[in-house]
Amino acid sequence: MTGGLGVGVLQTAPPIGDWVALAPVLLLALTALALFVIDSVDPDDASGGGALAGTAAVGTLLALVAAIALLIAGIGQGQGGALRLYGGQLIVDGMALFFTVIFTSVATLVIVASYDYLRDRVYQAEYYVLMLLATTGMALMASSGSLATVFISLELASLPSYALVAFLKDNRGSVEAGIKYFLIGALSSAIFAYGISLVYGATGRLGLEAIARSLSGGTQLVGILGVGVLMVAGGFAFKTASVPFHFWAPEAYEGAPAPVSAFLSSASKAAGFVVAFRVFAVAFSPEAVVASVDWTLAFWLLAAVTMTLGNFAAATQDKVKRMLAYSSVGHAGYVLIGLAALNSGQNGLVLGASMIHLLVYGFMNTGAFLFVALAEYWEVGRTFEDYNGLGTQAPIACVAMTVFMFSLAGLPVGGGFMSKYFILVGAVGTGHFLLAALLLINSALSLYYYSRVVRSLWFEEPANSIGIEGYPLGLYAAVVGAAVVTFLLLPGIFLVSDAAISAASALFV
Amino acid sequence: MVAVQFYLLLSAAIFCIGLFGILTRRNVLFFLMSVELMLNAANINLVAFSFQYGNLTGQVFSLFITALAAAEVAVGIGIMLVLYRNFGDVDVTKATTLRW
Amino acid sequence: MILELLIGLCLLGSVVLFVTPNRYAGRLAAGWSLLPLALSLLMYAGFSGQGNALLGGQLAYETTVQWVSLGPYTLNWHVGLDGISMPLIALSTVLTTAAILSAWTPIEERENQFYGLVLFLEAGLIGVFAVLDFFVWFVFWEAVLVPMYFLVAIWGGPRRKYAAIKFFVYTNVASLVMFIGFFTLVFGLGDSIASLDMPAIAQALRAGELGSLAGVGPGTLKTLAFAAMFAGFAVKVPIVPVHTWLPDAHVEAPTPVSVLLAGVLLKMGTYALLRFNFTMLPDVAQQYAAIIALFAVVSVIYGALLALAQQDLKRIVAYSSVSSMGYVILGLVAYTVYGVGGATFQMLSHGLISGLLFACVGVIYNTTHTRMVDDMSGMADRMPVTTSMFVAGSFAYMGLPLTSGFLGEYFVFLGTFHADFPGAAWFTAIAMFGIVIVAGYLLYAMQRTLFGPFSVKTAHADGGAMRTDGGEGSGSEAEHDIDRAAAHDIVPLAMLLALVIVLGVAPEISFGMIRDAVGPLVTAGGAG
Amino acid sequence: MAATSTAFAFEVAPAIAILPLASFVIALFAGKYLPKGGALAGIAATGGSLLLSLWIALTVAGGATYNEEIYSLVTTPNSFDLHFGLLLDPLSALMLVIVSLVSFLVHLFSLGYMNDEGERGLPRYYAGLGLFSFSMLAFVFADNLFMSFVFFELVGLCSWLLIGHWYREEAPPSAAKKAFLVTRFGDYFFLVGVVAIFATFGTTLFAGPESFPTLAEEALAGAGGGEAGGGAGELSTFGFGPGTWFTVLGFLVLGGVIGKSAQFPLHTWLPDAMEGPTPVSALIHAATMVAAGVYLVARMYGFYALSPTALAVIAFVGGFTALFAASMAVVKRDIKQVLAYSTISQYGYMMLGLGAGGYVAAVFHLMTHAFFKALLFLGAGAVIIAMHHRQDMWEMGGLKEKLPVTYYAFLAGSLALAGIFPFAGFWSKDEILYEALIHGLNDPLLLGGYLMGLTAIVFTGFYTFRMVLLTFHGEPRTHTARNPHSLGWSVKVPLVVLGVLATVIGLINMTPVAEATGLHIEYLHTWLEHGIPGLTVEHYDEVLETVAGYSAASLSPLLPAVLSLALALAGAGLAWALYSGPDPDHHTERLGDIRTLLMNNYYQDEYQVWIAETFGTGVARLSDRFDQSIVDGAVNGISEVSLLSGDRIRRIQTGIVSNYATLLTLGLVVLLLSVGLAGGWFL
Repeated sequence: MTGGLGVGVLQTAPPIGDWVALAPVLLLALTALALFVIDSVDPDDASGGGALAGTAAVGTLLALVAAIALLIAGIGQGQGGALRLYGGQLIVDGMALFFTVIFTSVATLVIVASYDYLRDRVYQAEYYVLMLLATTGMALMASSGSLATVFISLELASLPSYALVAFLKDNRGSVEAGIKYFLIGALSSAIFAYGISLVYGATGRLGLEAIARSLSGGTQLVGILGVGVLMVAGGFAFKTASVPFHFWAPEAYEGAPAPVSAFLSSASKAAGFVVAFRVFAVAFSPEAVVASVDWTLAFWLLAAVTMTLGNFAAATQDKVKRMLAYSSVGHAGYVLIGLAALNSGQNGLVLGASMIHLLVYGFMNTGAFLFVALAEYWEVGRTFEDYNGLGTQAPIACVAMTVFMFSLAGLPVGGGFMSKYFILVGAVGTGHFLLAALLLINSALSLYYYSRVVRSLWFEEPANSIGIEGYPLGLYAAVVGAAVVTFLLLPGIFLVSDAAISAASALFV
Repeated sequence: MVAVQFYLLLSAAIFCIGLFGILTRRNVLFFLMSVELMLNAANINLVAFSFQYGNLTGQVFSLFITALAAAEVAVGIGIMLVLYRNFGDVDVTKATTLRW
Repeated sequence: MILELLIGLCLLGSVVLFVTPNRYAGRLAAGWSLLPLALSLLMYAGFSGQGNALLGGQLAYETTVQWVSLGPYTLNWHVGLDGISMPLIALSTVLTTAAILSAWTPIEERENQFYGLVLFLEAGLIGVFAVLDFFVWFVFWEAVLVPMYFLVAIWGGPRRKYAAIKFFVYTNVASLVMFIGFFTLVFGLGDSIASLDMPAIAQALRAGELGSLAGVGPGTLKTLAFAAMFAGFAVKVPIVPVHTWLPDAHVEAPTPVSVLLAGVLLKMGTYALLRFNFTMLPDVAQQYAAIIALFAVVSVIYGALLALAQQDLKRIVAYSSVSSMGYVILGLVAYTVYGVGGATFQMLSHGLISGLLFACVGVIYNTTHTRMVDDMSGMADRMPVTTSMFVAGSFAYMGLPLTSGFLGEYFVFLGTFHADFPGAAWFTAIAMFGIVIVAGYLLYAMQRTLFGPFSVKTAHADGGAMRTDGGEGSGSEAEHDIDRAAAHDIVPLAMLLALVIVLGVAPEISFGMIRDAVGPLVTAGGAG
Repeated sequence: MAATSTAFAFEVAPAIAILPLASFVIALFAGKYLPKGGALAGIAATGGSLLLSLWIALTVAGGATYNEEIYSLVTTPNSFDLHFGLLLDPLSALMLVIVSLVSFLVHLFSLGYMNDEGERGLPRYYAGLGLFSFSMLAFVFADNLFMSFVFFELVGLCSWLLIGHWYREEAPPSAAKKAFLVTRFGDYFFLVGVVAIFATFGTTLFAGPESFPTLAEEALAGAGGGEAGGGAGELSTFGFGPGTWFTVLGFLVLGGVIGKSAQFPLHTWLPDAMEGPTPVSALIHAATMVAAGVYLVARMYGFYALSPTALAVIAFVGGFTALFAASMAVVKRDIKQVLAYSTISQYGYMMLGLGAGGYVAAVFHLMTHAFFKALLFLGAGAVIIAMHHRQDMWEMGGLKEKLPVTYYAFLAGSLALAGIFPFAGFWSKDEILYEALIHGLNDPLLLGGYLMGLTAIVFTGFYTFRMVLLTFHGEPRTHTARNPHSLGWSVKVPLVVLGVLATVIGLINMTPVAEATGLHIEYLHTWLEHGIPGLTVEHYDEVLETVAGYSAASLSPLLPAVLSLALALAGAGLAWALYSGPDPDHHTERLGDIRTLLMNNYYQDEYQVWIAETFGTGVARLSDRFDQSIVDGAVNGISEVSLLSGDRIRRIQTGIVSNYATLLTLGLVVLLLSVGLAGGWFL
C-alpha cells in the first residue's frame, strides 16, 4: 500500500511507464511549450494565427486521442485498480481519463473555433498557451491524488483562466469580468487553502487515500474537520460555479470572449467536479465521514439552491450569452445531485450519471457558446431579439444551435436528454424525491428559456435585415462538430455510459 | 511549547481579518493583500499541524501555497492594470456594467 | 426488423424532405408517406401477435438489441406489437398521409421543413406505440414534442408562440412527473428486474415483487407511483383539469397538425395509461376506480359543456376531444373486455373521426379564412362535398350507429355499466349524457355554419367564386356543386370517412385483435 | 315444397332492407346522372321491398316464423353478443308491409311533389328516403334491442337529413336540429336502457328462451317464491328488487319511445319537423318513424307486461298526450301543423292502448293510423302543390271542386282520423278506448287515461273537420286557391290507394261487431295470436293478468263505441257549424287568452328552450369562464409567478463584487451552520 506523502512505494508494477499513463497531460504541457517556441521564433506569425491554432489544435487532439486510447486500453481500470504515480500524488484511472477526454474535446473545439474568432487580434500565442496550460491544469486536477496536487493543479487551471477572461484588454466587459472572476477566485482559493489546512490539521495527511485511512477510525476533531471539509467544498463550488460561489460565473461568461466562456463553462466546470468527486468519494468517503460531517447535506443544499437560482435567473435574461451563463449554473446544480445522492446505495449510478452529464454538457454547452461566438463574429448583437430570423440566414448553424438548446433542455435531440434523465433516475433511485421534484420544476423552466432562443432563430421575423458576412470555417466546424457529437451521444450514449459508471463505481471499491 | 490550539486560533484570527478586509475594502490592492492574509492563515495552520504531527507534508505544502500566492498576485496585478486603464480606477465597486 | 424499417422509412423521408425544394415537397411527402402507410397495412394484414404485449403475449415483429447498461439495469432496443399497438400504428400512418394531403393547400411557406417535421413526428409516434423498453419508449415519447413544437410555432395562427410553448412546457412537466413515478416503481422492484423492459416490469409488479424505497412501503409506493404516472399521462390525454393546453394548441396549430394532434398524439396518453397504470398496477387502478371514473366523467361532461360554449369550430372539436377521451378513461377503468377493448377501439375511432373533423374545418378555413361560427353560414351551398364530409364526420362523432364512433362509445358503456367498482352504473349513465351534449354543439355548429343562406363575413375571404351574396341562390343545383376544395383536400376526408364507416360496420377488423390483447389484462386483473 | 319456399322467403328477407340501401347508394353517388335524380331506383327498391314484405307476410301467415342472427358485429366469447338478426313474426311482418307500402307510395308521390316542382338536391332527397327506408325496415325486423337501437338512431339521422332538406332557408335546419336533439335526449335514456338490459340479462334478444323478456319473467316468477332479489338467479339487478329494476329498465327504454313517438313532454320537435318536404312528413313524421317508438313497446311488450307501473305510466302519458296535442291542433292555421298535432295525439292513443293492455288495439291503430295519416299528409302535400307551396288554410278554401280526387281521398282520411264509422280510425281508436275502459275500471291511472282519450275525441273531430272545411269547402279565399296547380298521376295514385285503405282497413278487426254477432272476424287479433311463443297476444294477456295484475271488467263493447262515435260526431258537427259557410270567420279568436296559449303550444317550446338555455348554454358559458379564468388561469399564473420570481432572483447579482464576496461568505456560514447543526457539532 502507498505510504504517506513523499514516500514513493511501487505497488503492483504498472505494465507501462508513468509517462505513457500521463501522456495526455504531457502532450498538453508539451504543446504549450511548443507554442512558446513558435511564438519566440516567429512573433509576427505570418500565417495569421494559423500555425499557432493548428499546433494547439493538434496538441489537444493528440491528447484527446491518447486519453481515449488509454481509456479503451483499460489503463488504471479493471482488476489492477487505479495507477498511482509519484507516490500516489497523481492517479490515473477511468475517471481521470474520462474527464481528460472531456477537457481535451472541449479544448479542441474551442481552439478550432478561436482561429476565426481571434483573427486580426494581437497576443494570439499567449491566448493559446494560456488555454493549453489551463487544460493541462484541468487534466492534472482529474488525476490529483492528494490535496496538495489538487490545490496546485486547480491554481494551474485558474490562473490562466483569469487572464483569458480579461483577454480583450480594451473591452470593458472583458476586463470587468476578469477582475470579478479573479477576485472571487482569489477569495475562494484562500478559503480552499484554509480548508485544506484544517483537514490536514484533523488528519495529518494530504494524500486522499491517506486521509481516508486516517478518518476510517473516526476523529476527535470533528469541528475542525467539518469546517475544513466545507471550505474545501467551497473551493470546488467556486470552480463548478455553484451557489453561493457562482457570482463570478454570469459576469465572466458574459464578459469573456465567447470561446473562453465556452471553455470555462464546460471544461473548467467539469474539472471542478472531477476533483470534487475524487476528494469526496475517496478522502471523505461517505461511509466514514457523513455520520459526523454530513457533506451530502451540504451538497444537497447546494444542488437545490444552485439549480433553482441558475434556472430562475436564466429565465428572464435578455442576452443569450448571459442566459447561457446562468443555465450553466443551473446545470452545475443538476450535476451536484450526483454528490448529494452519494451514500445511498447507488453510488456508481448517481456519480456515473453526473459524469455522463458533464461529458454531454461539454459538447452541447461548448457548442452553444461557440454559436454565440459565431454571432459575435457576425456582430448581429447579443440579445434574443438580435437573433431573430437567423434561421433563414444560417440554417446549418441554427440547426446546430437548436440541437444544443433542446439537448440542454433535455429533449431527445441529443445526449443531454439521456444524461439528464440518468441524473433523474439516480435521484429517484436514491430516494431524493425532493431534488427530483426541484429538477422537474427547473427543467420545465429551462425548457421555456432555451426555446426562446429557438423561437428567435426560427419563428421571429428579423427586425432589420441582418447582413451576415462570411461563414467562418473554423467556427462552423467547431459548432457543427459539437452538434454532431451531441446528437450522436443520444443513440451512442452506451459508448460512454458504461465507462462512466464503471469508473465511478471504481472509486468506491 | 505553545499548544497547537493557539496556532489555530491565530490562524483563524488572521483568516477573519483577511476576510474582513475583503468585505470592506474596495481597492483591488487591499483586496489582494487581504487574500494574502487568508492564504497565510492557511500556511500557519499547515506549519503548526506539520509540527504537531511530526511530518513535513504541511510545511512543504505551505511553500507551494506561498509560490502560488505570488503567481496569483502577478496575474491579479496584471488584471488590475487593465481595469485601471478601462475604468480609470482600481475601485472594485466601480466596474458594474455586467449585472443581473 | 420490419418495425425498424417502418421507423427508418419515416426518418429517412424526414431527412430527404428537409433538402427537397419547396416546390416538390408536398408531392414528395405524400408519395413518401404512402410507403410507411403501405408497410403498416401489410403488417396489419400479416399480424400474427397473440395476447398482451406486457403480459407474456406472443409479439409480432419483435426485435431485441441491448443498448445501454445503466447501473444495475440494461436498456434494450425492444420493439414488438400486440393487438393494442398494431391498430394504433396503422392509425398513425393513415393520419399522417391524410395530414400531408390536407396540408397541400394551407401550407405555403417552408414546405420542405413542414413535411420533414411531419414525417419525423410520424417516426416518433410509431416508436411510442412499438417500443417496449421504458427508456427507449421515453425517448420517442419526448421526441414527439419537438416536431410538434415547431409545427405549431412556425405554421400556426396568431398566438402560435404562446400555444406552442404552453404545449411544450406543460407536456414536458407531465413527462417528468410520470418519469419519476415510473422509476420509483423500478427501484422499488429492486433486484427482481435487470432491465427496463416493460413486459418484465409489468410481470414483476403483478407478481407482487415490489419492495419499499426510501422507507416507503410497497403499498404506498404503488399508489404514489400510480398517481404520478396518472397525472403525467393525464396531461397528454388530456383529462380535466389539466387540459387547457389542448384548445390553445389546436386553435393555433395549422389544420394538418391538428389532425395529427387530435388523431394520434392524444392517443399516446391513453395508450400509455393503458400500458402503464392499468396493466402494471391493476390493483391500484381498481382500488381507486371510482375516483378515476369520476375524472373520466367530469372530462366527458365538462369537456362537452366547454365545447358547447365555443364559437371557434376548431375549439369546438378540440374541447369535444377532451370529452371523447373521457370515455376512453372510463372504459379503461372498467377492467372488462368491452371496457378496455372499447377504450382502445375508441382511441382508434376518435383518431379517425377527430382527424376527419379537423380536416373538414381546415378545408372550410382554407376557403373562408375564418373558423368562427358567427362569421359564416350556408357553406353547404358552395362546398357541398366538404359539407357532406363534415356532416358525416359530425354524426360519427355524435356516435351514430354504423360508424366507428358509435361502437367505440357503446363498447365502453357496455363494459363499464356492470364493472366492479362502486357506482359504475351511475358513472356510466352520467357519462352517457355526453352523447346528448355532443349532439347539441355539433348540430348547432353545423346549422349555423353549413346551412341557412350563404354568407361569409371575413376580410380575407376569397373574392371571385366565393361571392358573399345572399342566400337566394339562383340557377340549378349543378351550378353550386362547384366545390372550391380541390381533390387533394377531399381525398383525405373521404379516406378517413370510409375507414370510420368500415370500422363501424365491421369492427371485428380491429376489435378482434384488440380483444385478444386486452383479454389477458382483464382476466388477470379483475372482473371477467 | 312449402318448407323450402318458406326457407327461401326468409333467406331473402334481408333484401327488404338491403334494396333501399342500394337505392341510397345509387342515389347518392349516381343520382346526379340518373333521370329523376335517383327516384326510379328508390321506387324500384321500395317496390321490391313491398313485394318481399308481402311474401314474408304470406309466409308468416302460413304459420312460419324466423328468428336468426344474420350478421355478427362483434363476437366476444363470454361476453355480450352484438349482432344483427332477423325476427320475422306476425307483428314485424305486418309492420314491414306497412312501412314498405307507405315508403313505396311516398317515393311515388315524391315524383310529383319534388321532381315536377323543379326542386334542387333530388339525389340527396332520394338518398335520404332510401336510407330511411333501409333503416326503418331493418329496425322493424330487428331481433334484438341493440339492433333496434342502431336503426332507431339511423332513422333519426334520416329524419334530420330530410327535415333539413331545404337547408338554404333558416327554419328547416333549425327544425332538423331540434328534432334530432329532442329525440336524442330521449335516446339517451334508451341507450342507458339498452346497456342496462345487456348488463342485467346478458342479452337483448326479443324472442326465444334466452330473450330478456323471458328471462325477466322467469326471474319474477322465481322471486315470487323467495326473497326479493334472491330469486333473480344470476341476474344482476344493481341492488334493486327485480320488479323495481325491470320497471326502471322499462322507463329507460320508454325515454327513447317518448322522444321518437313525440309523446309529452318530448313532443315539441314534431310540429317543427313539418319544415321538411311534405312526403317526408308523411313517411317519417306520421306513418313510420314516429311509429318506431310505439312499435318498440309492442315489440318488447312481453317485458312491459311485467311491470304494471310502467304500463300505467305509458297509458297515462299516452292519454294525456292524446288530449294535450289535440287541443293545440284546434287553433292552428297551417294545414301541416294541424296534422302534426293530430299525429302526436294519435300516437298518444296508441300508447294509451299499450299501457292499458290493449296490445292488439294499439297495433291495430298503428296500422290504420299509418295509412290514414300518410294519406292525410300526402293529401295535404297535394293541396300544397296545388297552392304553390302555401300552407296556411286561411289562404285556401273551395278546393273541393278543383281537386276532386284529393278531396275525396282526404275526406276518407279525415273521417278515419276523426273516428267516424265505418272508417278505419273508428275501429282502432274505439278498441283502444274500450281496452282502456275495461282495464281502467280497476285502476285510476288507466281510467284517467281513458277519460282524457275520450275527451280528445271531441277535439279530434273538431280540428279534423275544421281543416277539411277550411281547405276544401267554402269560397276560395286567395288568388292561388282560385287557380290551383294541377296534379299529376304520381300524386293521385298514392292518394287513391291510401284512400281505399283508410276506408276499409278497419274492417279487419271489428271487435264490437264480433262481440255483437259472435262472428270470428277479428282477423288482426287472430293474426297476432300465432307466432313465436312468448310473443303472442295470449302470452301477453296471461302475463298481464298474472304478473301485472290486470283484470278486465266485463263490459259490452257496443256502448263505449256508440259513446265515442257520438263524441266524434259532436266535434265534427261543431266544426261544421262554425266553419261550413262560404266565408267562415276566425272563430278561434273568440277563445282569447286560451287561443294565445294554444297557439303557443302551452309554452312548451319556451320552457324547454329555457331549460336548454339555462342548463345547457348557461352552464356551458359558466364552465367556459371558469375554465378560462380558474383552470387555465392557474396554469398561466404559475408561469407568470415563475418568471416574476426569476426576475427577482437575478437581482441578487448586483454587479458589485464586494456584495458577491459578502454573499459568498454568508452562504458559506449558512452551509457551515446547517451541516454543523445536522452533525451536532455545537452540542
